[in-house]
Amino acid sequence: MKTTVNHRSLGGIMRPYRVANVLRENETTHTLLFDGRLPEAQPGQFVMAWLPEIGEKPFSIHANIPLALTICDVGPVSNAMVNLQVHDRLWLRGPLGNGFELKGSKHLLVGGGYGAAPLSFLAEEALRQEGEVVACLGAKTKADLILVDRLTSLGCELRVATEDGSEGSQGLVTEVAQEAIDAFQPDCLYACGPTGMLLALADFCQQRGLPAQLSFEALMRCGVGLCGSCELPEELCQRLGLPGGWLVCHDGPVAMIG
Amino acid sequence: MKTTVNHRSLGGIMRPYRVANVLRENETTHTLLFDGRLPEAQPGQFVMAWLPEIGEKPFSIHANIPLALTICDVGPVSNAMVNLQVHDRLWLRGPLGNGFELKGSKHLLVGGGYGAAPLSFLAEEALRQEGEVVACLGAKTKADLILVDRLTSLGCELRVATEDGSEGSQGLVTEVAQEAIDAFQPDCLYACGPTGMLLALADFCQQRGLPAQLSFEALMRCGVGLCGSCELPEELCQRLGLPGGWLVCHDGPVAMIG
Amino acid sequence: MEASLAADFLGIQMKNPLVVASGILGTSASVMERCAREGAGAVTSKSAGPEPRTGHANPVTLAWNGGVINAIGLTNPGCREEVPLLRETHRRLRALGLPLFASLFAPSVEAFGEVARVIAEAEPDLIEVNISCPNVGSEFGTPFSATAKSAAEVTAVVRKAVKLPISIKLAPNVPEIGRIAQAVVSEGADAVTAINTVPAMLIDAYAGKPVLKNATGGLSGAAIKPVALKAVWEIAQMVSVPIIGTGGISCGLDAAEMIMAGATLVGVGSAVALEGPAVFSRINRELEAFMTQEGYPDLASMRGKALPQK
Amino acid sequence: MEASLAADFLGIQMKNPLVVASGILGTSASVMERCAREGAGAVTSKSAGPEPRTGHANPVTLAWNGGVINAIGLTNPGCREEVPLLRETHRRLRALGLPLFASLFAPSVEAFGEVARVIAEAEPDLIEVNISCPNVGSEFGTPFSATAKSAAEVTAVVRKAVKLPISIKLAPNVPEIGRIAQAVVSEGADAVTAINTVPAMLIDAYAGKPVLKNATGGLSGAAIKPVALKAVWEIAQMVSVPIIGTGGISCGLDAAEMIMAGATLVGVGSAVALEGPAVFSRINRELEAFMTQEGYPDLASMRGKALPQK
Ligand SMILES: Cc1cc2nc3c(=O)[nH]c(=O)nc-3n(C[C@H](O)[C@H](O)[C@H](O)COP(=O)(O)OP(=O)(O)OC[C@H]3O[C@@H](n4cnc5c(N)ncnc54)[C@H](O)[C@@H]3O)c2cc1C
Ligand SMILES: Cc1cc2nc3c(=O)[nH]c(=O)nc-3n(C[C@H](O)[C@H](O)[C@H](O)COP(=O)(O)OP(=O)(O)OC[C@H]3O[C@@H](n4cnc5c(N)ncnc54)[C@H](O)[C@@H]3O)c2cc1C
Ligand SMILES: Cc1cc2nc3c(=O)[nH]c(=O)nc-3n(C[C@H](O)[C@H](O)[C@H](O)COP(=O)(O)O)c2cc1C
Ligand SMILES: Cc1cc2nc3c(=O)[nH]c(=O)nc-3n(C[C@H](O)[C@H](O)[C@H](O)COP(=O)(O)O)c2cc1C
Ligand code: FES
Ligand code: FES
Repeated sequence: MKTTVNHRSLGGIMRPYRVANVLRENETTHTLLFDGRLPEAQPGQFVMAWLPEIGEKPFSIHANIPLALTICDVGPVSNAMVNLQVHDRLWLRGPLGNGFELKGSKHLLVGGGYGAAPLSFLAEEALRQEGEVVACLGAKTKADLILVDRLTSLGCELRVATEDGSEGSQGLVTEVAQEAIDAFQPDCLYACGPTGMLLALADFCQQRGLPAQLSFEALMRCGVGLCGSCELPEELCQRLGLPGGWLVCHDGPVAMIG
Repeated sequence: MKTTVNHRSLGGIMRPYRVANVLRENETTHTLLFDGRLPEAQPGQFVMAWLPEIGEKPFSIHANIPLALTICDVGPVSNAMVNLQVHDRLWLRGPLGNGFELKGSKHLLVGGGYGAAPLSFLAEEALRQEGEVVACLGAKTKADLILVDRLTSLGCELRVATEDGSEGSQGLVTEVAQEAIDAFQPDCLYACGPTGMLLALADFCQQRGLPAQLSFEALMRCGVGLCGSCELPEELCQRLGLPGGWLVCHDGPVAMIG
Repeated sequence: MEASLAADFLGIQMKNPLVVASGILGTSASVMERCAREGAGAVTSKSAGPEPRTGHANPVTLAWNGGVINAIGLTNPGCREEVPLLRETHRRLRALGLPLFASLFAPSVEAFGEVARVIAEAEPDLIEVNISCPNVGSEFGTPFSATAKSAAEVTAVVRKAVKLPISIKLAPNVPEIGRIAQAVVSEGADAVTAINTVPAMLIDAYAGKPVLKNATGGLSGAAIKPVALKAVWEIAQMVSVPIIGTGGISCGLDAAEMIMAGATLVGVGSAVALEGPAVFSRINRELEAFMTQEGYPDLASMRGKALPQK
Repeated sequence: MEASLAADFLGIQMKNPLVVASGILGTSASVMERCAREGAGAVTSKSAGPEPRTGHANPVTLAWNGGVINAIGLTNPGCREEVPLLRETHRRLRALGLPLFASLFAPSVEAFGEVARVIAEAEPDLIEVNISCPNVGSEFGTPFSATAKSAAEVTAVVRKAVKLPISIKLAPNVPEIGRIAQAVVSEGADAVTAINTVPAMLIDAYAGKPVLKNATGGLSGAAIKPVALKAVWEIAQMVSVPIIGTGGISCGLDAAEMIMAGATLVGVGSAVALEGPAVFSRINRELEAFMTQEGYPDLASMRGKALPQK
């Protein structure tokens, strides 16, 4: 007759939060600050965010005190969220998934696009623990870069790459990251961004024997490990040395490699 | 969408305990000691005790570390429980109801029959808080008395009454209690026993302006304030100055008088 | 501006929409008066049947996952004994400005009419017809709430027997509760109460036995709120009579959700175990605070808000 | 002596009685293989229908009171795409010594036969016929599990279409699930799976809207265990085929209770959200410890213990 619901929460119920402030990161990306916080969120974890009659999508936690999400307008749901005004409501359930785990004291962070969002939360935590942080950010062009000032002001050493060279080095963020690995000799690499970027980093880290923590994206439906829709394709699991049937929402979003 | 189940528990689910020891108090009354304890039990609270295919009845908590119940064989359910052997199981839900609240430092305890059971728990607590305790116990005859030694060894001053005079004064425990009130000048009276005894004590305390805490019995079914079967009759409520619709399981079993 | 909790139910004016659900403390005038004093908007009496019943033996209620599972088994003094009890209760509630709803049950279609006639002597403000108790199946067979046909038959008989307003209390364990609501309304039900408890049981692994003496019982409380909301939401799309939405309500937000699903009144049962009858004033306080904060001036402005827009 | 968890289900030998419930991670060979490696005794694939379906839009699942409410809406690649997926899954499970149960659904009685014939090409060890999904009502109408008649019709058609063992999956929201079980068994069902989710919905008071995009969904997990136990307990008294008892099982004691209610196998769904597929090995460990401690040498010695003694 015992009830066992004490393991891991089921993601909790949807709770309404109010937008307390909106920061415009660039033309398509806004950071929403809320009037509350989540219970015990770790950098790397995510929430499912809902707008009634519009939809529900996953977003990385950018900060928790106060709670912040950085949302890039790529489609109907994210568009409605980017357009939220101060005092509007957004409903969240979470935190979901695992988080990054800081290893050692020299941390290399690599972000592509809005992948910078969870890394900013992680950088804050790493610096609080008196670690050294080098952050590499990449984007197509200068206008797409986000959180550069935020990461710099936190105290990270920043390295930026744009594909068109409009800011920082010209090229991909993976190249800048490779240079940083050689120069900085980090204890661990933490990355969030497009799958291609993550795979390139995984290969490189595996060659160097550098542990890597890579935050993946996938189509999320339940967000709690029931529906199977966020499974990482088996080929990817094999390539990364992950067990088959790896679920981004439950086992991830952060994959621990090496 | 908020779930509010954080007020007062619903009595919890039935949990099996094992009998660790049986103390024979007298021919019909046994104290069962168990292999566990209840979460945060107060003297005066009770449990609902179940034996599969036999039944479920309320019993006062006699002690909680380890958990003990003192059960008098008066019918089919209590009979089966009195006959439990070491290692047998008994299922309990609780603690239920309110408890006694120690007031001041001079405590007068009055028990009739197995009413001594919760008083022993209360005496323990009062003495732990360095109060002074006088306990009056009553029964038909010497063989019916229980917990005399237990209360004495705890450090209570004991006054005993039997109807046939086979132990202590001859007469009712209410008479001994009245004498004790005059001699001991307690800050509060705590009583458990037959309704007649409780009412007599209530009248006497009201006359003297002495606060009284009286633990009532009633037919219990749900034990959690839903079914109405344990309501104290309205005349009794009026006589005792309790609001109408007073429920022994939810508002009691202890009624605070004066 | 403070929101108003005033409810109009079949022309009966109530201070607030909270109804003490049948079977919850509806056993005496004094305990029903207490619920009234502690904030309920209306009180339903414990279901009364043709003859006195002691109900099932203990255990009759167990906590489950924030809710309760019960098999009280319709303990009641019989409808003839019930009449003076209801009269006295009514007298006291009237003094406090509250209506009395009288619940009844019976083992056969015809007996429903007879019991209703007896109960009507007490002139309650509403007769609630309990055709959905899951705890007497072994004696009475499948509840009449099981099919639209049997539910309608009972309704027709009670409708003929009494002039008072009647509400039919429906069971959740049917494929389409909305169709059953339609059937009872078409036979003259003035209102619908939904839901009764969800048939269920607990087994204790160590005992190897069902825990309730009656083996099976009915689930209520928080665990069933989503089931009750769905039932009311469905019924509200099928009928236009008022609904007493009952099941799992334990806070002001719950009550608001139930009204948004289409309920006119909100029944509260198991939540009474959380803190006693004081639960009614708390729920009212929370509901009023919610309405004031969200700008709902009254219950009508909130009712049915979660229904599909036409 | 250590208790044995070995189960014999329709002649299929299983290492333990735990079955991954349909719709839970049954979407790919790799994820089903994972469940097998993490301790399940059998795996059920996600229900497949005649055509590919994307299912409902998000939100599709919400936590509720230790359980889950979902309206996934039968997302699946369609039965023809499903066959190679099942074949590959079967190959992998066979290597691990596990049977594969293939779930299917269809919008009409005839279509059930057609889908079953397609799925049978993959030669799963059991075909589970889902006639009870509450989440496609707006498209498909009332589930076939609603009445003994429609449930029997589907069974007869599937029975004719395939030689493989079939289990019919029943819904809890019926007045008498035991009678429906009887009807499907009399049409040739080799087993019965009970229960599917309990129709339910959540409303958010602040939004004034249902939270699931589909408005209504099905309740599962801890909140419904007592409903599932009662269903299985009732079915076990009406039929003698094995039962896959499913609903709210999240620990070894739960599994023991389900077997005592009469189940031969135990489905586990929502509890996977608590800790991932590792939940299967934990439940097995707890079940074995319980059996060893309480002196049950095997599952058979425990089965039906809570049923009325004849
Ligand atoms: C764990 C996790 C964390 C996430 N964190 C964030 C975050 O912090 N900030 C954030 O903005 N998004 C984040 N996302 C992605 C976010 O969920 C999607 O951007 C969002 O779902 C888009 O929804 P939509 O309905 O607006 O657009 P959709 O209709 O879902 O997509 C519109 C179009 O954009 C494409 N698209 C979707 N995502 C991207 C993308 N990333 N880049 C380019 N095209 C895309 C789609 O394929 C589609 O063609 C995260 C996703 C996951 C799984
Ligand atoms: C809050 C509370 C605390 C209690 N604490 C204790 C306790 O610590 N120890 C304990 O032994 N009992 C206690 N009781 C009483 C106990 O619940 C009953 O003794 C028990 O229910 C008897 O059950 P039964 O089935 O054995 O007998 P029943 O069949 O219920 O009763 C058999 C007969 O005995 C009569 N009877 C019932 N109770 C008594 C009584 N007290 N004295 C004389 N005759 C009686 C009945 O009227 C009936 O005629 C308590 C009751 C309440 C409400
Ligand atoms: C202990 C108990 C006794 C009940 N007795 C009755 C009854 O006599 N008649 C009736 O119609 N419903 C009865 N019910 C059902 C309730 O009125 C209500 O419909 C159900 O409990 C759901 O509401 P809740 O979740 O707020 O408890 C009873 C419920 C409980 C918990
Ligand atoms: C997310 C989710 C998806 C489901 N999908 C299906 C399905 O496709 N087919 C089916 O027969 N049952 C489906 N079910 C029902 C489960 O198989 C199971 O019967 C129900 O959830 C009760 O078990 P549980 O309490 O262990 O979850 C689904 C349940 C959940 C929670
Ligand atoms: S989103 Fe459902 S399993 Fe990950
Ligand atoms: S025993 Fe049910 S109200 Fe007290």
